[in-house]
Amino acid sequence: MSGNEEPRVLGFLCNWCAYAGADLAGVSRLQLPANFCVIRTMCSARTEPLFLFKALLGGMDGVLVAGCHPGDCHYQRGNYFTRRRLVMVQEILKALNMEHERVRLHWISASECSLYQKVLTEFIEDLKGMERNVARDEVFL
Amino acid sequence: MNARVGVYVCECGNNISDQVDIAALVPMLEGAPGVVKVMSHRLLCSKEGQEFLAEEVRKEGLTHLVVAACSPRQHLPTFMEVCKRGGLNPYLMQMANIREQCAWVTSDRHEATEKAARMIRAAIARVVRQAPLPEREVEANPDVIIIGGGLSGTVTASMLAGPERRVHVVDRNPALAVALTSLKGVETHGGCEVEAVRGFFGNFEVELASKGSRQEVRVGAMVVCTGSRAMTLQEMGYPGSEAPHVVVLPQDPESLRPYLDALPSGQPKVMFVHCAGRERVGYCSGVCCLRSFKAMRWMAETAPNAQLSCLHQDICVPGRDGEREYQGILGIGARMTWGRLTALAQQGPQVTVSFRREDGSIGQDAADLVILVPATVPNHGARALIDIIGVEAGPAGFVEEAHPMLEPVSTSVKGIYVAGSASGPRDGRATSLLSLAAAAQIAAELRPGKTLRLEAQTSQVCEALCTGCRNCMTVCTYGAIEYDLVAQTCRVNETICRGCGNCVAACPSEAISVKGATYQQILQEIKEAVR
Amino acid sequence: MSEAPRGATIQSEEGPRALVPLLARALEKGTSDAVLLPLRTPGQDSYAFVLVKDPRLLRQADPLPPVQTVTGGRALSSLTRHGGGGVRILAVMRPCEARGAIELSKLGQVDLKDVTLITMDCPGTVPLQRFARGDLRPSAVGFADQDIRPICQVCDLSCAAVGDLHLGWGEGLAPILIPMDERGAEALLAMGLRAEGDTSEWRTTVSSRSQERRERREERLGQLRVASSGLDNLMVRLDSCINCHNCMRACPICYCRVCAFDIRRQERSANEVLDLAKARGSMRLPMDTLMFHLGRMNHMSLNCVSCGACEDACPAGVPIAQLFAMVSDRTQSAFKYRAGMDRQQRSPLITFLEKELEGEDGQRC
Amino acid sequence: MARGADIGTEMPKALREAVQRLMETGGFEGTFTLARTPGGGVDYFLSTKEEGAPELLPLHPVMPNHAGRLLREMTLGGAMRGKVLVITRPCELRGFVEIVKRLQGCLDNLVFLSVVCGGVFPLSMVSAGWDGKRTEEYWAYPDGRPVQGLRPACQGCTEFIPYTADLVVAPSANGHWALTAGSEEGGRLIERAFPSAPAAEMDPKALEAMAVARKAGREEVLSHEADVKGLSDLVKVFGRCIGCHACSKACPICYCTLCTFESSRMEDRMEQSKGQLEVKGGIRAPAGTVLFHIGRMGHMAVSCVACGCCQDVCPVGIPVSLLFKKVGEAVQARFEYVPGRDVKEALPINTFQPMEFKEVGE
Amino acid sequence: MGEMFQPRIVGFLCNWCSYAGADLAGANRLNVPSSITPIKVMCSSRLDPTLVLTALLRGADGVLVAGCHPGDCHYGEGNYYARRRLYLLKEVLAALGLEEDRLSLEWISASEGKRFADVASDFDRRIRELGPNPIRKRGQT
Repeated sequence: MSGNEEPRVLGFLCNWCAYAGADLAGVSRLQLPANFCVIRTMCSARTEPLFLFKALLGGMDGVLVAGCHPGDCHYQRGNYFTRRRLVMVQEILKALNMEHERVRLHWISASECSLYQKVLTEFIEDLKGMERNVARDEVFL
Repeated sequence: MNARVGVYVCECGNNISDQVDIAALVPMLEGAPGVVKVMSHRLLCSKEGQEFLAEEVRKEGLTHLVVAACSPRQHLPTFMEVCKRGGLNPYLMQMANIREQCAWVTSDRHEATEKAARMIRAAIARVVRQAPLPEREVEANPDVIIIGGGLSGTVTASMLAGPERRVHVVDRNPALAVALTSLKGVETHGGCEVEAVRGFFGNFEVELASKGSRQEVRVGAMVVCTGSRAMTLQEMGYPGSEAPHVVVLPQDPESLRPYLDALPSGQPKVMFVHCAGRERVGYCSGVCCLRSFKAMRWMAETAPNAQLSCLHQDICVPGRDGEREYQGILGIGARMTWGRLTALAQQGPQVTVSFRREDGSIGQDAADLVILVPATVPNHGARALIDIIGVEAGPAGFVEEAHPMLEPVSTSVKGIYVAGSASGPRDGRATSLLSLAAAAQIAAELRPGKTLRLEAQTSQVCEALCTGCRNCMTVCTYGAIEYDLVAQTCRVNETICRGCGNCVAACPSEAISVKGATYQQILQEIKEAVR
Repeated sequence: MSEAPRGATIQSEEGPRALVPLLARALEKGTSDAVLLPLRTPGQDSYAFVLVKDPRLLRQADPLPPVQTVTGGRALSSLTRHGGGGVRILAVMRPCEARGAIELSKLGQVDLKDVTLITMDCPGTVPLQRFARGDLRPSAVGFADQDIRPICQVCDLSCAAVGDLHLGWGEGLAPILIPMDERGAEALLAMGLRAEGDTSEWRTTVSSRSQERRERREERLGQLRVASSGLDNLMVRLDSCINCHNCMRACPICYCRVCAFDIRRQERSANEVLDLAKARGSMRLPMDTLMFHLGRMNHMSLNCVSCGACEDACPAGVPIAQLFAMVSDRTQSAFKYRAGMDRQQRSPLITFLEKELEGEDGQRC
Repeated sequence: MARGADIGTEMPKALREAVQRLMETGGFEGTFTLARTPGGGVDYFLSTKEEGAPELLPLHPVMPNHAGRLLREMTLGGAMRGKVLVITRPCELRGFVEIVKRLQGCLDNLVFLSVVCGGVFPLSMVSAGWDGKRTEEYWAYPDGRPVQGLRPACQGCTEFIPYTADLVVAPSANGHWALTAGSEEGGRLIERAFPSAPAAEMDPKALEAMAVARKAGREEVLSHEADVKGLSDLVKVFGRCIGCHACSKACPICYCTLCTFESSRMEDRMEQSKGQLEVKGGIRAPAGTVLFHIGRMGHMAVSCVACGCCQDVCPVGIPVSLLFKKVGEAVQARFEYVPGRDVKEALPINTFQPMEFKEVGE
Repeated sequence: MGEMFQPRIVGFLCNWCSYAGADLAGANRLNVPSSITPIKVMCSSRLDPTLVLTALLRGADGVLVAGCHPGDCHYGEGNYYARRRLYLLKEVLAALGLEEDRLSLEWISASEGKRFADVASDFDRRIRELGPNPIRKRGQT
């Protein structure tokens, strides 16, 4: 990123695992990047591919989708579908040379607050190494 | 669930079977999609027939029913009841009118049979696309608000007020008649005006405002009793009408006494001019001739030496007593002249009256006192009130009845009634009659403790398709469609909707449809009709 | 304005481009929040409407591009369909586009409350498909261009001053900005101009241009009427139609979310089609081509502004804009309505008179 | 595979005659095929009788509508009552099978005749006037030389052999064409229609030559217009999009009644747009052009059969089909999925394996 | 035409006036051509032009729309809108030379049984003169 601008990241966290993990990070007073905005979904499977495209084209520098580990889904098998959808989204972005690294999927359980912190910090570090998302200034979207 | 349609063809004694070949008809209908049984019956509307049909619905496990018989305008309610007894939603029944619109109007037996088959197939195709509809009811507030505390307001209020029904009477005038204020169950709001009305039949919220204060009244129905008034001299606009010896006939002839006292002695000339303002308003008020004759009679008694004359156009004295009054006036020697008032002029002590005769020539006469018999016009403030409550008004500004003969005290808005001369010039008798009628209709339609039955086949909006263009709102007579500012789509208030379907045709997006007459249903009928 | 309007003459050789610095000035002055006008797209091969706040973007602006892509009415609708939100917009577009916007505002799809419409004399545009293929890349279109679309060649309202502010220009005519109402006058003032110039020269030019076009319209549409009258001829005219309904999608007036005729494409079951095919020997698929076009004429011919977007969008080369022009000229005159010309007049189908549509040519209804 | 029948060298006449024979002997109630319109164009017809029927042009090299789309619209409400011979190209058949998987159509009673496909010409070429010579060139026996002027999607199409057709018209040996069977039903039909025709099979050499040419063609078409390098390139490519969404309406896969990109949830309120206007200094109107195209990829890339209809109807000539082809291929390869290959194969986004894509998410 | 032409006419009748009028025609045993199949609609304003058009394009030889007389509409003013809508449809058909005479709008009150029978017979005769709807024979619609 140019200058000292902080990347802006949007997170879709599933209620039962990742969101609980994020809460636990708070309870544990773990320090987290400020420029991170969370949307709580009941299941990671609620995250439509369209949301990800919309966030990217809306100028978000990164989008994180986080849900329960495979096999642990509160709704039994939602996250398997999430995984396939994310694979698809990344393939689309790759095929268009569109910085697929901006979209990430991670499995974070309710107890993994330090993993949550790590994932987030690393993601933001990686994004700092990238250019600012050009969609933010693009008039003709 | 797969449809199981039963088709029952009524022979209607011989009414249908004489012209339609039932034996040929039944096989033509078998095998239509969803049809599990086709059967004919001698007379389905008979007690026995109804029981048979209800039993068939149960026994055959029918999901839809087609009754091919007479006009639905005659027996739809009958067969809807039969459905209920058979445990079927009554809207899942369709009637094919093969009597009035087929058997009775087609001379060729073969053609009649074919047509009957088409009509029944159309009914089948239509009914299988019908969803069950709930019989909808809404809690209704039995209270009534009456706007106007004159004769009609008083009559209506006294008829309606009771232990189970509170009646509010609003009047601009702060002092209301004792006849009203002393009535039990009546709450009067003198010096108040209606500011706003929300809601619908059974549940209106009426906002009242008086000087500096506001209050809200909740009622189930409203009655417009704003009455009428005499046209003023200024409104009539006759040249020279400001002359001191020109006066408008007052409600009570006694008020004329000061003028009589001022008449010169001898044989003063008093002239009654009928139809004053008639051209301006564009209608005959119908009640003024009689009122004028009564005033003339009073005058003949009070000032016997006065020479009475009458400038008139048509004499309009309908009813039992009118002719007698008219003859009475002729009897006391009043001079009758045909003419249309054109101008007045004070000339010395007398007033010159110019008028146009039937042949177009101008005539003149002079009198010591000219009494103009005025046209009747809507009361002050009626126009504003009409706009606030949203009822239709006629060109003259009177409240328009829903139907002049069938619904003389209803308005275009369900639950708002009109009584007395708010809907046109009336005499006292008609005023009372209409007021009684309004009270009776409300008593029947808004019974305390009863809920209101609502139209089941109403319109509904598909929000995903609605673009918010509001064509539907514009064409709706009843204001049954609201625009949701947040969702930016239209929504039907099903309590008000009466199911005509005008909105459906106005919507290009097919975002609105009317239950029971959807595009698909009508299309199916078309397909059968052109088969 | 009852007396002849006055205008502000602009000393410029550039025609409509002379508007650009004026718009920038109005933006900088702050009397407007944004300008809506066509900009050259990043690929440099087309134009798109952009709502501009930053005056630097105006460098790519072309108020009167040689081709019509999205119509101005649709662009304005996409912005203000749910309300203008108090953003004061100067919207620059052709007269037909502005008329589309006015029609859309009557249909609740455009909010003109805070919009100042700026229109200009339009010489017409070239066919979109030829332009997109690169066959035709005129830098500018002139009033005598022979390559303009057939529908533009018969446009008698190409100089209709339906905007709040109108730019008159043309061969041998210095650009002149004419305020048509209060709002236009304010905008003119914000541009630092005064309406002091005489407009009679412009009016004479426009009136003769329009007269010429009107005559041509009568003539050409008359020929089309002869050539496409009756079921057989009409079907030949529509023969290449593939039922893609793209004419409807490009139309600025067709504002439904889902076209009724798209919903109905699935109306006929396989067996129904088979039965029809058996009865008639064969059935062309998809069906209901005529239903679609006639139905659409019923839905929007009264509001049709003859912008030609439909014909531009047709992949099959159907002269659909001309057919619509032919029909809507008749239907609109039957209701004494001309789409987009009078902002106060209500759309004919949502109002009525108690006595009307009788007599004259017998009992039509 | 069951036997095939030699139908000679004279295409497309031989094909027309073969169809005629099949109709006479196959017990069909009708044929779904391209035919001559009264105005001289070409479009799909459901034809039942010979007399009064239009001139049948089976597999004429244009695609005015995607047959899969037409079949979907027809059979959405249930199966065809009688047996119908459907003559379509492989991508049309695959598109229909793909949409049947989404329960938008019904395969019952439809017998498919398809072809080892030489591609089709763009629609614009048809409206510009058809020249008989082109037909001749088109049906020349395939020897690996590409036909000029085909749809770009066809030039690079490597899925030119139908998967599930009952009957397949294919190059046989020595310049002859064959009608081969792709199913038992197809075999029976051939036996009945051509009891005495010499047996014939597909020519593997011709197929190989076609495959080589198509692969080269694919490299060629994808390397120009579809070679986008990120968002800025996409903005350039889609810059001239007029938002008519014709591509999605022509697409055999896009089956939604109300496209989400046309629904109110996609419409920005001015209150929200204001912020964007501040940041960027300007916003396109209507906005969402790129989102529409990428979003649509997200909806149907797994099922894209690269038929090229989208590009054909695009009034501004955006290489939509090439971009979708590129993206579709990438997504489908990742899931090892070929859309329309087999109606029993589940849609990749409606199924999963617990132990797959382990690298994602960890 | 090989056999005698038997027209198919769709009669859209408004529930309150014209349908009742048609009932009255029945009660009075008047003769109404059997070619007319009545379809009851609550109000003539339910008919949007495209619905009427559908009937014509699906092969109806004639479409008769009948509603209450102006001013008598049960719903206030529905028939005024119906009049405008059908007028528009006629104009469209006429502009394209498409036999607008196959469409007729009539006002028939509940008491006009005789008038219903007359109107129906007259319309039937006019349609017979016009002959069958040519759309019925076409292999394309």
